[in-house]
Amino acid sequence: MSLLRSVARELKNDFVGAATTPLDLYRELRYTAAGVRSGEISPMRPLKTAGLTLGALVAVLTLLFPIYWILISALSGTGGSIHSVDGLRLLPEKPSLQPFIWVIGDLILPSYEIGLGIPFSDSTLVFNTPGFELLDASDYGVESPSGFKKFFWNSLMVAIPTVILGMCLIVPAAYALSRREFIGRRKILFGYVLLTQVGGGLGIALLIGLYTVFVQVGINDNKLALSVYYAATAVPFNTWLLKTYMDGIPVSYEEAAVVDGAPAWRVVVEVILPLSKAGLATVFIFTFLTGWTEFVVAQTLLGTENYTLPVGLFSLVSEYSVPWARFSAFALTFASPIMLVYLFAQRYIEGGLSFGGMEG
Amino acid sequence: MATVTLDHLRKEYDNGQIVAVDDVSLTVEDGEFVTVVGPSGCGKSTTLRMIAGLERPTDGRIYVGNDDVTGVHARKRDVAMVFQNYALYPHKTVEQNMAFGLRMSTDLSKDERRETVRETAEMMGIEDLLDQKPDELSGGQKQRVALGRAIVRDPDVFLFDEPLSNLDAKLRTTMRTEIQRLQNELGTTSVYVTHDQEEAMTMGDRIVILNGGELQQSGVPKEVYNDPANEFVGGFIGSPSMNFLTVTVEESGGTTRLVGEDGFEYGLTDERLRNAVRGREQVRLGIRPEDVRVAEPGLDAVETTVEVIEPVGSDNYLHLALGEDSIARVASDVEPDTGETIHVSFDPSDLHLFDASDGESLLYEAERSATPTV
Amino acid sequence: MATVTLDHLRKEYDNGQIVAVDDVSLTVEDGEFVTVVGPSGCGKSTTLRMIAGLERPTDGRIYVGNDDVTGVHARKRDVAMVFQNYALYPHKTVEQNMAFGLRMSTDLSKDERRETVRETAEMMGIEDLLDQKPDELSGGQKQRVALGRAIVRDPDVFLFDEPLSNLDAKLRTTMRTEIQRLQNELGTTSVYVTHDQEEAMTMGDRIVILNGGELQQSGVPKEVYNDPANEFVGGFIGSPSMNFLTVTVEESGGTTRLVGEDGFEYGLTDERLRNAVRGREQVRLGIRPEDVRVAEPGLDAVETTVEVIEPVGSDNYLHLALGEDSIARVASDVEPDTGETIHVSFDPSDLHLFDASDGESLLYEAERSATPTV
Amino acid sequence: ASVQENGETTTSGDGAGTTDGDDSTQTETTETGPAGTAKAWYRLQNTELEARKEALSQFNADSKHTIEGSDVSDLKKKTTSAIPAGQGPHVFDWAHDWVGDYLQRGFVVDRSDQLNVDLNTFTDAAAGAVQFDGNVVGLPYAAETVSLVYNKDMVDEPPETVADMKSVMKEHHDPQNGTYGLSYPFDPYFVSAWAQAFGGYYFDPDKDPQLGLTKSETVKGIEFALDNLKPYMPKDPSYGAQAAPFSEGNAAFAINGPWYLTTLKEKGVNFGVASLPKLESGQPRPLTGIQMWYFSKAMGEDGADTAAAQSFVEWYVTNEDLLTTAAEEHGSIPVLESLSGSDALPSDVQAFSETVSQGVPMPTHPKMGKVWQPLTDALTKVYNGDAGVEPAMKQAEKTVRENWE
Amino acid sequence: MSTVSRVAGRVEEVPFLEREDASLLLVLPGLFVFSAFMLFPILYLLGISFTNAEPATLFAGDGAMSVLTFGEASFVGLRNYVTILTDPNFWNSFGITWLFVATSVTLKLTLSIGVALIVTGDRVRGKRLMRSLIIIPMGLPAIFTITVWRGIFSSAEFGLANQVLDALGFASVSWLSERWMAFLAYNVTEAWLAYPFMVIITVSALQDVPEELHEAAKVDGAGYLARFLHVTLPSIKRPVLFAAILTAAASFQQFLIPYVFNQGGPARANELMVVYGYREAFTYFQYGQGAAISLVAVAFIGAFMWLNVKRGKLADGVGDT
Ligand SMILES: Nc1ncnc2c1ncn2[C@@H]1O[C@H](COP(=O)(O)OP(=O)(O)OP(=O)(O)O)[C@@H](O)[C@H]1O
Ligand SMILES: Nc1ncnc2c1ncn2[C@@H]1O[C@H](COP(=O)(O)OP(=O)(O)OP(=O)(O)O)[C@@H](O)[C@H]1O
Ligand SMILES: [Mg+2]
Ligand SMILES: [Mg+2]
Repeated sequence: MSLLRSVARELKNDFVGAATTPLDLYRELRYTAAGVRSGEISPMRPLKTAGLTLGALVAVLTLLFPIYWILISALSGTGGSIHSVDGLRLLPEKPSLQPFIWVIGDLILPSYEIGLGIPFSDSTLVFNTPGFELLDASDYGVESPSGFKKFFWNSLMVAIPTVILGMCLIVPAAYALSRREFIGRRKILFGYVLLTQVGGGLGIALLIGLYTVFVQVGINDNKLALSVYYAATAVPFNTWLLKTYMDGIPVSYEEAAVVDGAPAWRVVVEVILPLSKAGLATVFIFTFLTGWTEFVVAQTLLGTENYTLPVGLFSLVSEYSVPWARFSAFALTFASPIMLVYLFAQRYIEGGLSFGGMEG
Repeated sequence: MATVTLDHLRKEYDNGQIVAVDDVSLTVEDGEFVTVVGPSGCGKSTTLRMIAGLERPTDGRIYVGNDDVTGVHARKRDVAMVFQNYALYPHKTVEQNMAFGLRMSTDLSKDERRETVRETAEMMGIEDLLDQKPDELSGGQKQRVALGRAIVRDPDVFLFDEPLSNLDAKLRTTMRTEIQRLQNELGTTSVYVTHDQEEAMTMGDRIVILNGGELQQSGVPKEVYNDPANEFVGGFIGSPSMNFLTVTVEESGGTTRLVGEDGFEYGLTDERLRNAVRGREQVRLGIRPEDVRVAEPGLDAVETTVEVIEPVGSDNYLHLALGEDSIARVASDVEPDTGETIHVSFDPSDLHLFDASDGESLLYEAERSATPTV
Repeated sequence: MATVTLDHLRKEYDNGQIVAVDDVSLTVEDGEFVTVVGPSGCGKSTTLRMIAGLERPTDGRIYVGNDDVTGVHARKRDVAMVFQNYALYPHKTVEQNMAFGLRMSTDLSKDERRETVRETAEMMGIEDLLDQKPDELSGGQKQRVALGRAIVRDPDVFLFDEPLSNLDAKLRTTMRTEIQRLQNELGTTSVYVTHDQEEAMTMGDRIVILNGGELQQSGVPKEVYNDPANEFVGGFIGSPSMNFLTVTVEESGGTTRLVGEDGFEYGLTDERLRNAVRGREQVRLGIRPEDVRVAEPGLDAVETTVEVIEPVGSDNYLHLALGEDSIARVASDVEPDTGETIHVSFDPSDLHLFDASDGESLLYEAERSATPTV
Repeated sequence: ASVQENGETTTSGDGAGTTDGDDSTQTETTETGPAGTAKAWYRLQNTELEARKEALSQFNADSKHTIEGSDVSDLKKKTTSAIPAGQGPHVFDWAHDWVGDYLQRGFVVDRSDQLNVDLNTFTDAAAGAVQFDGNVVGLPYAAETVSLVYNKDMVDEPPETVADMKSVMKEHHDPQNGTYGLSYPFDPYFVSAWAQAFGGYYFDPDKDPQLGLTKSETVKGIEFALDNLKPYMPKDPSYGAQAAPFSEGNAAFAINGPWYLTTLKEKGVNFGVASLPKLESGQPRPLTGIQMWYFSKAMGEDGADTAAAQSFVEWYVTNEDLLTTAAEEHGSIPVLESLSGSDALPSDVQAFSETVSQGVPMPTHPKMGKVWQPLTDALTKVYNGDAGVEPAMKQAEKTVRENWE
Repeated sequence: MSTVSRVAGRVEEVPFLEREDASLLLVLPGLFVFSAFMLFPILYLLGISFTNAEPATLFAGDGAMSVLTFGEASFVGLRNYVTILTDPNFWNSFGITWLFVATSVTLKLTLSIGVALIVTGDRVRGKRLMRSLIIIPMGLPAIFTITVWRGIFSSAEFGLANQVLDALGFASVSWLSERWMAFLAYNVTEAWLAYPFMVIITVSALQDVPEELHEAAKVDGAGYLARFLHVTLPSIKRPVLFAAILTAAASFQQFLIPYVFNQGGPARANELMVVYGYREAFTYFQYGQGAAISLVAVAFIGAFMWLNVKRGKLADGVGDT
């Protein structure tokens, strides 16, 4: 609970921080300007800052150019294409948000009737919640919007159990590996480091075997089973990552808690976990991403009704034609939550990935 | 409240390759404040951690009160520990930090806990900080909170592991007084580890000196100061350090003379001293800086040159060309020039004599047989 | 070798919201060893870092020798700096650490560098450590290497930022002497920052006291000790601290009396003191612990009770019920009981008087006009 | 049991609700026996999907049976993994080139004895395509092949001969300014028209040798395409790159299939379809694909579900209304004898239909599966100019033979 | 160093959480689930690799269970392995794969460190926002990005890469039909796919470099480049090395890029190991052989990781006691 509250607080701080950034920038500008005018600050300095910032911006934009290019095609009102004969184009042709609207579809919250029986009487209070019509796709000429919302829901239904299960497997293991000495500890650690990457490319032949097993057990086309699979693949890397992070937490906190009379599990819950926040956030994002972006296994195991977003994305592509505008719009919409999450979790992820325990 | 008894405690690390604590026996009386001092790596922390239950002794036993707690888990011992880096939980507020121990080790209700914490916080003068996080506190405030966290639990024993070493000089003196005041008020048995001999001297009812894992001496600070059991203790306690000279004993007829390298000569008249050196070829002579007096040339006076003069405001330290580096602490108005030749003398009762090979005090032995310490 | 001159130096952070250093002017003479002392956050490090070129002053200028180096990059200034945490390159051996500066700032060949490093290492007594990595060294050894790294470059100016604060008490004194010895030998202009006033006093040819970013006083340690410019300096320099009492000035006829709260009364006879307090209602009276003498009841003696007695071996500290917390430093054989009533007296020449509102010394002013410091 | 039973499929939601009322009135399928439920898989473009759903709900409404249709991406992988695991559909919709391979793997079953539809109702090519070794593993409903598409804004009349076409292409080909003569994906399927124009072939189980890659006629055909068409095409032989210029109105011609028309309509290209231009000797003979419903392994046993699946397929492939609509809306080329070549069909479809009649159905033999990849490699190589046609084909032939072993 | 030992050397007692060896129980669930999903398939693959399985045999037989007993495929011993190891294509693929690992890792490292330095620069404003932006590629499914890059590297004049070249005044390039151009295209794409992860790690590492070291070097007279070489690089070496090893393994197993671009072409010249295995298994339907190739690949990558992890002491840096 307090964890949630602290997350909320951090979020608030981030928002405030983000909101005051322009203000700070303005203050700096004013201060520098005043300094330059009075001759205290040589004009080279702000110029150098501006130049370097600009350089960085150019570098970042160059890196992101493919994304921008996708965006152009997503905003194109003419179906878009990544093959454009008409030369390098930096603005979309006949710009239109239609592809995005097609992706999102209607956003209509239907009105519900809520009846509240009043105790000891026969009467019922009836409320009608107002219906919200945020976006009606047909207003924009989109007749049959994509299945994005359904896929999104499916993806959530896969990703959430993946994260929950993954965390349940990873956190205790990471703790034990970081703080306890037991038989095989080093072997397991070593194995985990080895296995962090091996496996991804085992190939599709594997998949058939895997699928057959799933069918045998009767859990194919089951989102939960897929989650279990994802959680399993996420185990080695993330366990190792979290363990490394936990290594960086000073033992004295634990000792203080032990001397304070806390039993082991409370030490973990009250001290280790809150202090591993950054590591947990990183692991959280990585396990989430596992389930969110994986395509091949999901496509093999899931039936049409259970398609997750990546599979849904690829069901847009038919043998010969790619509807680029919609395809791109779909992909970008799909990636946007991750971007947002990262924007806010950035500090933690950068902290969580710092391999605190790795001494050089 | 309870006595703490360490009985031939030994702790080995790395399968016996490192002996951190070697056969230490000690009794801390109920309500006593014992300071443990020694150079870095001498085993102070290890000893303390064994009392806390954070390390398991390789050998020997630990008693709190009448209970043998050697095998008892740290969380079941009713001790509170203050760590060098405070070890305040950074994600909890001051109040939560202080209440944590109560939550874990007592059945108090939430309100009772809050009440208790509030009382202690008032006592420590940190009631305004209760809602803050440790990050937002200054060093001194953190230290107070760390103390408060220990006090609030009202434990049998307080353990302090260099709690002041991260504070700056001024703050350290303030907090020192504060801790003493608290201990007087609460009267809880306390073991206080420090590497600062001044802290150890001023704070402890009794002072325990460790070196290389072994107990060197334990006693009332003043006694230890005046009558160190060996050269190590003599040199370690007191600032500036005791001056040491290796001297040859020359007995001729009824007089005994101690002869040093740089033309140092000192005649022993005191019978006790003469007895102590009798039959020895070499001894180590120890004399505290404040016992070195600048004197007129004369029979007992030793001639030497001033190498450096160091003013510390209240006094001046004269570095003399005697032995390796001898210091005389003189009043701040005694200001010889560098290189000046002066004469110094010392009172026979201020002299310390140590065995030249093993450093044991030649005077302490005699005395100890009469009045055993601990 | 060079003088270092700071000319109305000012440093603002966070776009002027924090003023870390405020209008500091100071000249460090060629070969002089100046210590800068002050409480945490007073701007010591910032000042030092501006001299090193690691921070750029918001205002004011810095000269090394006759050159204005204010806008010169750190790496072009010929200064060497010793950092609090040593800042040794962890992946380089001791030798590489020491040679790095030579590699970067001189054209020496590899062999010459090796030779120079070896010479310096011998001077520092670390020639055996040359092939080790910093991780494998103890605190004292690291400190030596850090010093060696600075020395080997034979810079114009040495800068030290609390280089000893991570060492334990004993080691600190040893290293202190070592640094002094080196500086004597090399005669390089040095600025040494510390928060430990004793270190500042003993080491500095001159001591500079900062508070809140402002220069409070600068002068020879002894002068500063004896004649603090204001209450802050008086209280900061000296250990235990100067005792302060707020007293009312009562002038009646030819006598001037200072009257305090707890029945404290002291008659001023000295003309200089009487002039200083003339026309004032309240002043702050300062007296150093070693100037408080236990006396027989008498005309000038003040009656008070002993609250705590703290033995530090060489002396005893008596905590007296005067003002907030007054301390008398007395010989270790003066041992009144706690609670005992005693009489203390002080010499008029040991008295310090400060303005009750702004803390400026009432005596220093007078003197300064006669002999200006820096 | 299948897990999918729990989840409702896209179409049956509404369908199930409305069936009750209409059931008694509409009983086209007059079979006896219990009502069954069958799964049908297909992979369609967005536009066709609507029509397919429509057809399914129509069938479900008219019949006591229920068909659950799913649009499955990567149908090949899904069928390969699901069918052997017993999770496959009853019927699936794909071109006929899997017939031999899937039959051999046991993924599809012969139902020649149980059929209620006479294969003679289809064109010969179509009827032949659904069979292998005398096994009938499905029923055809459409044909597809590549034909000539021209931009009416750039070309007034579709060229009769390759020579005419070349002169038009020459006129419009100007890559510097982003215009091209021809949009033509260069792979075995698309190129087959020329490769087989002079009597060559890739693979024909009935000929000797079965593999015709190195036959001089085949080589000559490919060389013909390289010499006459490649100079007017973008440099990238891949489908996406080739399709782009024409669909943006920047190429005079395209050679492509009916599926391409959807894109063209979407992008507003003013196009026309014609049969492939003639040669001086020989005639372009493209490989044609027959769209068909396969009888999957799940139909190996008779039962209500199998009956459902079969009745659906039979209904679908013989439903003239449906097929005509498909032809009109999606350029689908009917293979019902009664519709094929009919003047009622739109002109685009007629043009394609004509090309189909010149074409050769793709071989269904499983060995064909191992020909495609080496052949593709060879064509890419010759297109890039890395090798002559003959050596490239030799190499390909060698690889194919090795893989056959 | 002694994180473990210190807590470990500590007292016993009842509840199992406080028992050292019982802590194994905390690790087992993860280990078990992982093994169930990853080790089983590897074993299955191992089984297939000793048979002559192909679709016709592997899926023959009744019931899905028969798939697990390899259908009607028969045991052929090491024949598949022999076939592979004597296939010149395999050795070509082997060589090009390692070359790809070497070049792509170098490229990735250079790119990521460069970008990381840029987005942590002292003088750069808006660093945080830039850092969030540049990780976007991580949120897109790889197959999508690769498809897009396939379009970028189209050999046609209007491929994006060619258009850029054109704008810069260069002639257009047949990217995917020239061996080394295609190889270059793979590398660029691979680097672009991997840089977000590498940049995050490098940025984290950079932020952990003690500022004091930089200052010491500045005072020592070191310029930007010298500081980068003598302070920054050594300080970030280990985390970056670790990331490099991970990403090397990813490069080694890259399938989608060569496959989507040109099936490892032109003419199988750039067929990375996994593509080679895929081609054997799926285009030529030699499941047995495909499995054997996959396993050989796994063995190589395993050995590679093992070596690096051992040599870089990555496993012990953390838990060495
Ligand atoms: N976990 C450990 N493993 C191995 N050796 C250890 C361990 N802990 C302490 N030691 C060794 O035991 C000896 C005593 O250590 P201890 O920490 O008790 O010293 P200390 O007196 O507290 O020193 P300091 O003043 O530096 O804190 C040292 O030599 C140290 O190296
Ligand atoms: N980079 C910075 N940004 C903002 N404020 C700073 C910065 N560096 C120092 N300050 C502020 O400037 C003031 C002086 O800092 P400085 O580090 O010089 O103090 P100090 O005397 O060295 O203290 P200490 O003894 O703790 O080292 C402090 O209030 C500090 O908070
Ligand atoms: Mg310790
Ligand atoms: Mg500082």
